[in-house]
Amino acid sequence: MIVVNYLAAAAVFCLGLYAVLTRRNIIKMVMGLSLMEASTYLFVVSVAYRARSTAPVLLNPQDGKTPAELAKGDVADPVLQNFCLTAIVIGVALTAVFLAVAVRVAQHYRTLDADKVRAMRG
Amino acid sequence: MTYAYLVAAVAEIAIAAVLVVRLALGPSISDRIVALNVVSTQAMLAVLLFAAYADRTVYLDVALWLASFSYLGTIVWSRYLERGLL
Amino acid sequence: MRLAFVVLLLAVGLAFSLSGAVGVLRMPDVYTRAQCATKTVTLGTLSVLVALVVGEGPVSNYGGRALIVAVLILVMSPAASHALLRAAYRTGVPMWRGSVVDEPRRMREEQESGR
Amino acid sequence: MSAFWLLDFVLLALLVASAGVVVWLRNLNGAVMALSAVGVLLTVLFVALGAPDVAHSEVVVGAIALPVLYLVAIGKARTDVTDEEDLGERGEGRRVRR
Repeated sequence: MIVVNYLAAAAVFCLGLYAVLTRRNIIKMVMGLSLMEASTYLFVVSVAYRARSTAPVLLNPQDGKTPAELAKGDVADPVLQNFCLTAIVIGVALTAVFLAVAVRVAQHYRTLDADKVRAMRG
Repeated sequence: MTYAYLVAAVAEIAIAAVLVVRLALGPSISDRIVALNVVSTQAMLAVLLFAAYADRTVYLDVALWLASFSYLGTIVWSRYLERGLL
Repeated sequence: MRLAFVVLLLAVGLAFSLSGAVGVLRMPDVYTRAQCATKTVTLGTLSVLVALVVGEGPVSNYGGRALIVAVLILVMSPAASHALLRAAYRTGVPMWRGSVVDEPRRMREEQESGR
Repeated sequence: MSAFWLLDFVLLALLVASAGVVVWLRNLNGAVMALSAVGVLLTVLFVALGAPDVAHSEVVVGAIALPVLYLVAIGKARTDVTDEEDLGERGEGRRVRR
């Protein structure tokens, strides 16, 4: 059943790649890159999930419960979730850098069209 | 009772599918912001119901953040519409 | 007995949410859409939150958090909707053809004709 | 197939649909709104897959911070790009001068 998550992640990745390859607007290309990042997060968290597992946060259980009762047998893989957390933080910085480059292109060439920018470059 | 919560969460997300249509074909940006606001509210309800189903209190904070940030985002975007963000 | 109450409240909330979503999809302009989104979805949300309070008890973690979210929605939702619609009116989003009342325009025209 | 997988599948279908809307829309502001919807749906999906901490950062980053970054970039580019066709804003209700 978790295979469907992998397929959906692949579909979102392909949509982002399509946007990057075919759109002419530079900000739309950056949106495609954001979609590819989002598909990566989905894939990593789906790999971390095991069947009927719960969150790997077992500290401070509520009254009358032990950590083993909270886990109910299995927890998801915390290492991959931490990878995903780091990837989200790096991804927003990466998007900010790309958007800064796009704004500089718009200020310098007075257009956001990638083809026109290439033509003006010569 | 917990299974009823899960079914209700599925139904809330299925209602959000109607709003994604309005998000896709809304003629002006205000329509899209309205639809996005309702999608956030439905997602918050789904998180709350899923937390009650899974019997984990850790999930509840996500619902609180989602609710407060969705309305904050609406106010920010209306300010962007009215005066420009900078 | 409590299960019956919870299921009833969940069903009412889902029905109101569905009607609000259909209204957002089918209404003719942005102002009526936002009216559907604010009133109907707020009522649906509150029904579901009351169902959580009834089902889990008001002093449990879930019920308490549901009460916090309910207060937040009751305070923030009209404010956000008002700000959004004022911005939409000022940026010139058109009204539906059949709408009959446009108070700011009427007041502006009265001011201009009186001067 | 339990109801949990039903929740998972509905969320995945909405996620792919919202991503398609991001690619399909020509209007840049509308595409930003669809990107925010992708962030919100991804948050619910992370909660369902048992990763509440990742969902915390995703709701802040994907639903608020990233659209605000995009809107600032579009607003700054709008002052320089005179061709409105370029920003995909031909059918929009433009700002009323008063």
